[in-house]
Parts: sequence; structure tokens; C-alpha cells
Amino acid sequence: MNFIFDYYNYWIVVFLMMAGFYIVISAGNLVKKVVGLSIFQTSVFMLYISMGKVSGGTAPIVAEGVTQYSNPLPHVLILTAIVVGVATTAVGLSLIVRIKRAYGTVEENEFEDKDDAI
Amino acid sequence: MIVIDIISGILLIAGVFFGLSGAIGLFRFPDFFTRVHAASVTDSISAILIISGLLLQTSFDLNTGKLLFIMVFLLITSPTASHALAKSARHGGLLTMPEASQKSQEQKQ
Amino acid sequence: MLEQNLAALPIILPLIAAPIIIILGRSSLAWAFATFVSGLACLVAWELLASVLSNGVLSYAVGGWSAPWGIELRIDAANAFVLLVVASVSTLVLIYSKQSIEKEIDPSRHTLFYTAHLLCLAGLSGILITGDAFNLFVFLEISSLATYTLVSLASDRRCLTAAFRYLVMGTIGATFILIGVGMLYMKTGTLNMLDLAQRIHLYDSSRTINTGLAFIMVGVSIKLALFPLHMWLPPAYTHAPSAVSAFLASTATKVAVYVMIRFIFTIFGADHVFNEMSMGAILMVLAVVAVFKGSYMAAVQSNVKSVLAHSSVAQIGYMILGVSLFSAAGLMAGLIHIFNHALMKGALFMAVGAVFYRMGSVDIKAFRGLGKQMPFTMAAFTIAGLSIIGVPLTVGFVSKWYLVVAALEQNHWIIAALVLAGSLLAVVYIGRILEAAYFNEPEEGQKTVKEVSWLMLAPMWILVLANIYFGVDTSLTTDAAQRASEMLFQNSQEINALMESLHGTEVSVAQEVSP
Amino acid sequence: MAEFIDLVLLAMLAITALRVIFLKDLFAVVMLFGIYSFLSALIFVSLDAVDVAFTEASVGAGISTVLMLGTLALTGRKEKKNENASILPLLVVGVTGAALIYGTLDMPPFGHPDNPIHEHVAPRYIEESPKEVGLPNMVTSVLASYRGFDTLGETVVVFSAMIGVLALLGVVRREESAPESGLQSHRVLHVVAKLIIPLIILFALYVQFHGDFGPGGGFQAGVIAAAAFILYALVFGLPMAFAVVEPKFLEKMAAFGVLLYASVGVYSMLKGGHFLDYNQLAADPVAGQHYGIIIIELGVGITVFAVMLSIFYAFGSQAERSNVQ
Amino acid sequence: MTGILAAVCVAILVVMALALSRALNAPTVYDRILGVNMFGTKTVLFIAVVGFFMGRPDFLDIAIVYALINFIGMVAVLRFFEYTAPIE
Repeated sequence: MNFIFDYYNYWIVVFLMMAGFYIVISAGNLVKKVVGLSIFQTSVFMLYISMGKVSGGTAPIVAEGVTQYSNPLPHVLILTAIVVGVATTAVGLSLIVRIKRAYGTVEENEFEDKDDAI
Repeated sequence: MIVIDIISGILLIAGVFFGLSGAIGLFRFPDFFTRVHAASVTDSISAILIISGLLLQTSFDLNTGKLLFIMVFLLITSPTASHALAKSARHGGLLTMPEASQKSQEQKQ
Repeated sequence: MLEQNLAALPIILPLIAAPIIIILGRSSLAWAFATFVSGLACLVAWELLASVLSNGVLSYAVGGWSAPWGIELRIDAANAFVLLVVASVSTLVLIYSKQSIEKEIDPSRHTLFYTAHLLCLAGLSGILITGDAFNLFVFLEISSLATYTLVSLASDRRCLTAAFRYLVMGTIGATFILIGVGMLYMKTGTLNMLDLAQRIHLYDSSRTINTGLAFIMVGVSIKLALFPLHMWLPPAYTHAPSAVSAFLASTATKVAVYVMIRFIFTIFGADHVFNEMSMGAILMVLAVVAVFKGSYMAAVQSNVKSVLAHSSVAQIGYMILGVSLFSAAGLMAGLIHIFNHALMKGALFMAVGAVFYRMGSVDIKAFRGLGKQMPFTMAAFTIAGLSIIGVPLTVGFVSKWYLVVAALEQNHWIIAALVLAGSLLAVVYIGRILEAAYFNEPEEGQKTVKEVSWLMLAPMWILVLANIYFGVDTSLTTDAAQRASEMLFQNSQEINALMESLHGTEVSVAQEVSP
Repeated sequence: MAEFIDLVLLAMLAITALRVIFLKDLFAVVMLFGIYSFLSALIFVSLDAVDVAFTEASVGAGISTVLMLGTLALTGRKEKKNENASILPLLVVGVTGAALIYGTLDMPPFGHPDNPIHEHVAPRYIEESPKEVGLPNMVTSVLASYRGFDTLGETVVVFSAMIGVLALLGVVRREESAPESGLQSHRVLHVVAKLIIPLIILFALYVQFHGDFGPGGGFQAGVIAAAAFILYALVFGLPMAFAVVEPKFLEKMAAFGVLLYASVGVYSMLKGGHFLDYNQLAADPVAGQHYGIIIIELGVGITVFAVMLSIFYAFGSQAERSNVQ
Repeated sequence: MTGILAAVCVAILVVMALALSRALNAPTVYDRILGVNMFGTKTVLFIAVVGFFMGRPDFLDIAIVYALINFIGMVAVLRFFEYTAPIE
């Protein structure tokens, strides 16, 4: 029981990561692929934040009467990673807009007959 | 002190009650416009009540200001959003329940 | 001031220059400025290599915060060597790109091209010299984003789908690296690579750390386009503007190979990776398959850029093969090939870009009769092509020689034979193009063209001459590569020794307790 | 209780993610993605990562969703049925997931205070940073000072994204006066938008300069300020927004922000320190740290504001163009 | 007081779950948007209450951001429907 209590958080996060990853590699629509990519990344962020949590701790901003703080380092890393994620999303989406204009479609399997696929 | 806590508790619970009834209304009402009505009206009142309840818990510092800001903000934006949404739905051709039933009767005839 | 901060300059110079270009806003000025900055970075890289070779490892604490609390830049013989390759190729490509992109990129986007190029250079330099695992991820993303932009700048619409595929694969790879780094961090509490190496084996074969290792290896393999994760590379290099193909083919994947080497040798310890996790065998098989699949695919393409792109997959196979041999000689062969392949592929893509500049096509048909019409370009192509094949007196021969020697040293006769067989396939795909250029008459109605101008020929020929020079006088490359591989192996052995001492103490503690 | 909240939120996340897999209406997918971002930000709050929650809410749920909607307006709403659905993706995901679960088995237990990451490196940030850097918000201290180089990299990533989007889409201006632009028919929205946009900008300024003491900082402030202008552009139309902030000006502004950040580093090098060594900026190291952090946060804020807004301009102008055609 | 705050937290979570289920399975597009909007406003209240419940109410800034982004998201959705036909 203790074992489950120690790890349930990580397991659900792994499930979320895999849901996002599945959308990326299985979706035929490019917009959905990008959504999947974002979900995948967001879930990885949760893995990092989970490891920074200290039970009984509080947010790492100095306050009176608090002795136990959660770990600030994962927060810093993920702040950076979120920004990286949105940058990738923006470039990916603008590629999709251009692809739509050039090919008239954003469905993966509709490229095959016209040109090389994604 | 205890009086304030009791008042604040009552406000909070009342706020939650309205929130819950709004959520039920989201499912139970027959057409979109009545559902918007249920959601938006209860949204506003529950926001007012819950935030007032919390306001009593603060000691008139920055947090009071922030809570007031949230309340004002929600009171402005939430009805606006509902109004714009309903308007958009009307433009988009969504019908109220009486209209819809009338239309289906006309089609039958 | 410069002396003290030399280590940070290869990153900072292009990083600052990129926004300045946007503010300057004129493309002719942008070209001169970008080339100048890249040249400066090249000089700095040269200085760094010299300083590292004479004084040993250079450590630089960014922000004055010492590692592991702050971010450390760490320059040793191995990454200074690769850094020099990246910076010099970048400079040559920038010189070349002035005319090349006029033909291939819309004029309104020239400024953006130079900015993206410098950002990519900054990112690649950052990946190479940072000593912090998370900082590596940040620079990886800078270079990747710039790369997607560069690939998608071409006027052919297929570059868009190629860039998108690259973006999806690249982001998955980067996210895998992020997961892996997270797992290492979780177990050790540190992100500094040196500190990681110290603390990673505190636990006897932890499942979390081994999973982290696996994720990092898969992520890096996507970035370096190891077979079967190479699917993004051929379309990206085929449809990108020629200058971009020349730059990326000779730098981006090399940097990823270096990242793999670094993780294996300086963090996990080669013994752990190759013997306990038995990744050596997996890498070796994948590398050999990559060599043959890449070469075969190259031999059946009709688009010459596509031929070269598939050949890149094969050449990456050679590099990984060298690494997977798990010997100082093999690692040295891999490092030498990183350097040499940059020279060959850079020259080849530049030559093809020159053909595109005149002919407007890179189909193999367009090459017919070009041997007479564009003698200098095709001569450059021929020499670099011979280098890919591995003809003596070129750098390709040097790479193959060291690789075969390393394989034979470990009695891998089959591997040695396969390396030579791979060269035969290279003869086929390079031979087809040379045959078209020298022995076929141009088709009816094909336009006759002139040689390109010296601005495009000069960088191309500098690389070609380097192909010959380093093929004859191998002292510089072999010396640097040897120093680098010895250092990496020494690191790896230190980790090994640390591991043994840790487990040794654990055992002895247990023995003390048990009676 | 905290665990309970955590579990409920995680369950909601899992359901949302599963629903996204099966939905074919892309508009709904994007809406659910917005919810997913909101929920994950809530998880971050309950796991004490308030700064991260701030960023995720404004970036993931705000900017990403708006950009995705902009893309959908151009590409259509329906995902076609995938005929050649194969077992391969499921297999890949299964193997990856199994590897991850295998990896979790040796992980330090969730939330224990004596996990390795709480004992190495981080204690210095928690114990020393209020003295060494002088800020109560440790996240800001680590972000801007100890790992300032990462943050410079992050700013450059955002800048690269702008370069990428401009290279791909560019900002197209329409010459002829638009037949319809903005939400013309929604009078109430016009009034409300005029009312709250100043409030939003005020809040952005507060976030920018209060980031040293509470959650927030340059990045979040930049996004919020950009959100105010995005709201303006959405309600009144892009041409009106162009009249307020020029697209060309935004490019230079983004570049200026990066340069401002880097110039702090260069200045500290000139003063004889290492790159980004804020201790050199003033005689007193803590004061130096303070100046340094204020300037670089400003640089981050300027760049992020300019980049987010010009990315929105690029998408918005594409959408308006296709609408006219 | 903590008991009441905890109960309020749970109740708001229930409302959020209901709004979420509406957003997941909606009869019309507009119902979906309505569900998302309600989810957003309830999240704002949830953060405010949780802040007091956990004893660190100084994180109300996040609630403000939620309210703000929720509104901008709604406007973006309405704008989106100016371009595309909303009825499925």
C-alpha cells in the first residue's frame, strides 16, 4: 500500500506522457500531432515538478514561520522548458499553415499521392 | 472573531451551493440558451459569495486588493463572455427549444 | 578580459550578433556582419583548441557561480576539436551562401536566414561546450528551432513537409533527452555533468538511471539520425537550401554524435554502457545496417542532393561504428571521421549548390556534360566524392584506415570487411554522378552554362584542398583525435574506478557487518 | 487532503487526454488542450510550483490555444478518418511506457524530504540564496542568477521562434480597408475590452516588478502584456492593433530585449568578472545581484512581449487574408 | 474553518468535474465552450480557496491570470467562429 502511495503520482504522469506520445505518432492530422506534442511535453513537466515536491513543504518563496520549502530547481528548469515548448508549438503551427497553403491539405495520408509524406 | 468565521463559512457554502446548482443546470436544462442562463447567473453569484467569504478571512493587506480585483474582473468578464457566446450562438443559427419544436412541427406538416 | 572569458565567446559572439542583425535590417550588411562574427568564432575556437591541447581542460563558471550550483562550460580536447569544425564550416558556408541563397531564398527573408544561421551556430557551440545536462537541452532547442527555420526557407514546397517531419522527430528526441536527464537528476540531485559522473554510480545499477540512459540514447539517436530513427534526415537535407544542407550535413549531426560520445564516456562510463547495458552490440548492428541501408538508398536516388543526404546516413553509421568498437582506436576513428566527413560533405553539397545555381535543378540528368561546362565545380565534386569513397591521399582514406585498423585490433574481421564493402557502394553512387558529368553528353535542349563565380568556388575549394591536405598530412587530426579519445577513455576509466571503489566499500561494509 | 486534490486533478487530466485521442473535431481537441493546460497548472499549484503554474496558465492555456485556433481557422476543423491505422504506434507507446514504469520502480518515493534532489545542490539555493542574491523568491534567484545562462538561452529560444514564424508566415498587411475586421457586432465586448485592457497592462507591470517577491517575473509579465494587445487585436481588428504597435517595431524590440540581457553579461565581463556575474555590477554584491536581476528580467519581459505579439500578428494576418479571399 | 474550506474545495472540484464532463461530451459546440468557460471561472475560485486552505494566500496572482486567460480564450473562440461555420 505504501508502495502505491509513493509512486501513484509518477505512474499517472507516465500514463499522461504516453497518451500525448500516442497522439503524436498516431494522429493523421498535423494540428492534432502538434497538440499531442504539447500534451507530451506538458506531462514531462509534471514529472519534473513531482520530483521537486516535499510533503509538508510549501512554495519556495520565503515566508515567516516556514521551514520546509519545496525544491526550487525543478521549477526553474520547467519554466525554461515551457518556453521552449511554446516556441516549438508556434513554429510547428506556422509550418502547418504554410503546408496547408502549398498542398491544400493537412492530413498525413493525403500527401502520399501528391508528394512525399510527412 | 468567531462571528466573522461563521459569516464567512455561510457565504462560502452558499457560494458553493449556487455553483453546484449552476453545474446541474448545465445538464438539466432543455436548450442552449437556458443552459447559458443557468451557468452564467450562478457563476456570478457564486463568485461574489465565495470571494466575499474569503475577503473576511484576510486582514486588509495586498490579498484583499487582489481578491477585490478578481471579483471585479470576474463580474465584468463572465457575463460579457456569456452574452457574447449566446449572441454568437444566435447568429450561428442555434434555436431555442420552442422554436425548434415549432420548426420540427412545420417540417412534419 | 578576453583571455579570461575565452571559453564563453564561441556561444556569446553569435548569440549577440543574431539580434544585432535584426536591428541592422539590411541583408548585404547582414551577410558581411554574420561572416565576420562567424570568422571571429572560428578564431576563438582555434585559440581554445590550442590552449586546451597545451594546458589541459578549461572550466568556466558562468555568472561566477561555481559548479554544481551554477552552469559550467567545460572545454576539453574533444569538444574543442568539434567546435573548430563547426565554426570553420559555418564561416565557409556563410561566404558561400551570399550568392547561393540569392537563387534559392526569397530576398525579403535573407536577413532572417543570416540570423537563423547565427542562432544555429550559437546553439551548436553551446551544446558542445556546456558542462550542464539541462543547459545542453536548452542549446539543443535553440539550434533545432533555427534548423527548422533554415530548412523551411527553401522555395520548393517539399521543404515544408520535410521541416515539419524534422520538427516532430526532433521535438520527440529532445523530450526524450529531457525525460532521461530528469531521471538522472532525480537519482543524483545534480545537473552538472562532472558531478553527475561522480554521483551516478552511488547506487548499484539503478533501474531509474538505466532507464534514463536508455531515453537519452534514443533521444540523441534521433538527433544524430541513426538508423531506424533517421527518417527525418534525407528529406530535410534534400529540400533545404543548398547552403543550409552544406552547413547542417557537416555540423548538426556531428554535434549530436559528440553528445552521444560525451554521455557514454564522461557521464555513464563506457564500461557500464557497453558491457553492463550491452549497448555496444546494439549500436554496432544499427551502425552497420545504417551504412548499407544509407548507401543502397543513395545508389537508387535520382536527385543528387538526395543521394548525398542518404550517404550522410551511411557516414553517420561509420562514426557510430567507431564509437561502438569500445576501444581508444575506434573512438579515435569516429572522431577523425567527424572532422573528415564535415570536409567532404560540406564540399559536396556546395558543389551541388553551385550546379543548382546555374542549372536550377539537381536531378542527375542536369549533371550531364557538366564536366566541361563547370570544370572547377565538377573537379571539386570529383575530389570530394573520391574522398567519400575512401581513395588514398584523401581524408576519406584516413578515416577508413583507422576504422579498419580499430576493427582488426579487436579481431572484428567481419566489421572490417563490411566497412570495405560499404566503400564499394559509395563507388556506385558517386560513380553514377561522375559518369553523368564526364561521360554523358547533355540532353537535347539543355542549356549551356558558365562556371560559378569565385565567391562560391573559393569556400568549396578551401574544403576540397583541406580534403587533400589532411589526407596527406594527418598529424593535426590524428593528434587531436588521439588526445581526445585518450582523455575520454581516461574519464571513463576514472568512472569505472570510482564505481569499483564504491561497490568495493559497500561490499566491505557488508562484510564488516555480517560477522 | 493535498494528495486527494492531486489525485482528483490527475484523474481529470487522464480523462481529458484520453478524450483528445478519440475526438475527431479539432476545435474540441483544442478546447480540451486548453483545459489540459489549465489542469496541469492546477497540479503545479498543488505541488507548490507557483511560478510554473503562472507560466503554464498564461502560455499553455493562453498563447498556445489562441495560436492553435488561428491555425484551425486556416486549415479546417475536421480530422479525417485514418484508414491505415496500424498497431505500430500502440506498440511503440507500449514499449516506451513499460520502460518508463520500469524506471519509476527505483525512483525516490514521491514527496519524501530526504530524496537525493533535496539533499544535494538545492539546499544551497534554499538556505543561501536569500542572503547571496537577496530575494525572497528562490525561483527568481535561481532562474536569474545561478542559472542565468539557461534563462538567456530561453530568451534566445523565444527569439528564434519569432525568426522562424516570421520566415514562414511574415506579417501581411492589407492595403484596402477591411470589409469586416474584429468583432464588429459585439458592442458589449468593445466596451468591456476598453475597460479591462488598462487593468491587464497594470497587472503585467505588477507581475514584472513584483516577481522578486512573489510568483511572476519578466516572462510571465511579457506574456500577460502581450495578451492585453492580443485582446485588443481580437476585439478591434488587426489594423487597429497595427496602428498601436507596428509589426516592424516589434521585431526590433525583441532583438533589443535579447541585447539588453546579453549586455548585462558583457558589462560584467568588462568589469573583470565572468559572463553574467552580477556581483560586479555594484560595489556591494547583493546590490549588484539586484540590479542585474531587474535588468535581465526587463530584457526577458521585452523580448517575450514582442515575440508573442508578433507571432500572434503573423497568425492573425494570415487568417484575415484567407478570410478576404 | 479549515474544515469548511476543505469542504468548499471538494465541492468546487465536483463542479469542475461536472463542467469538464460537459466539455468532454457536449450536444453542441456552444455547450462545449460554455463548459470550458465554466470550468475556467470555477478554477479561479478553486485557486483562491486552495490558497487560503494551504495557508499561503499570496498566490492569488495565479487566479487573476486564470481569469484573464479564460476571458481572452473566450474572445478568441468567438473570433474563430467569425471565420468558420460553427454548426456541426
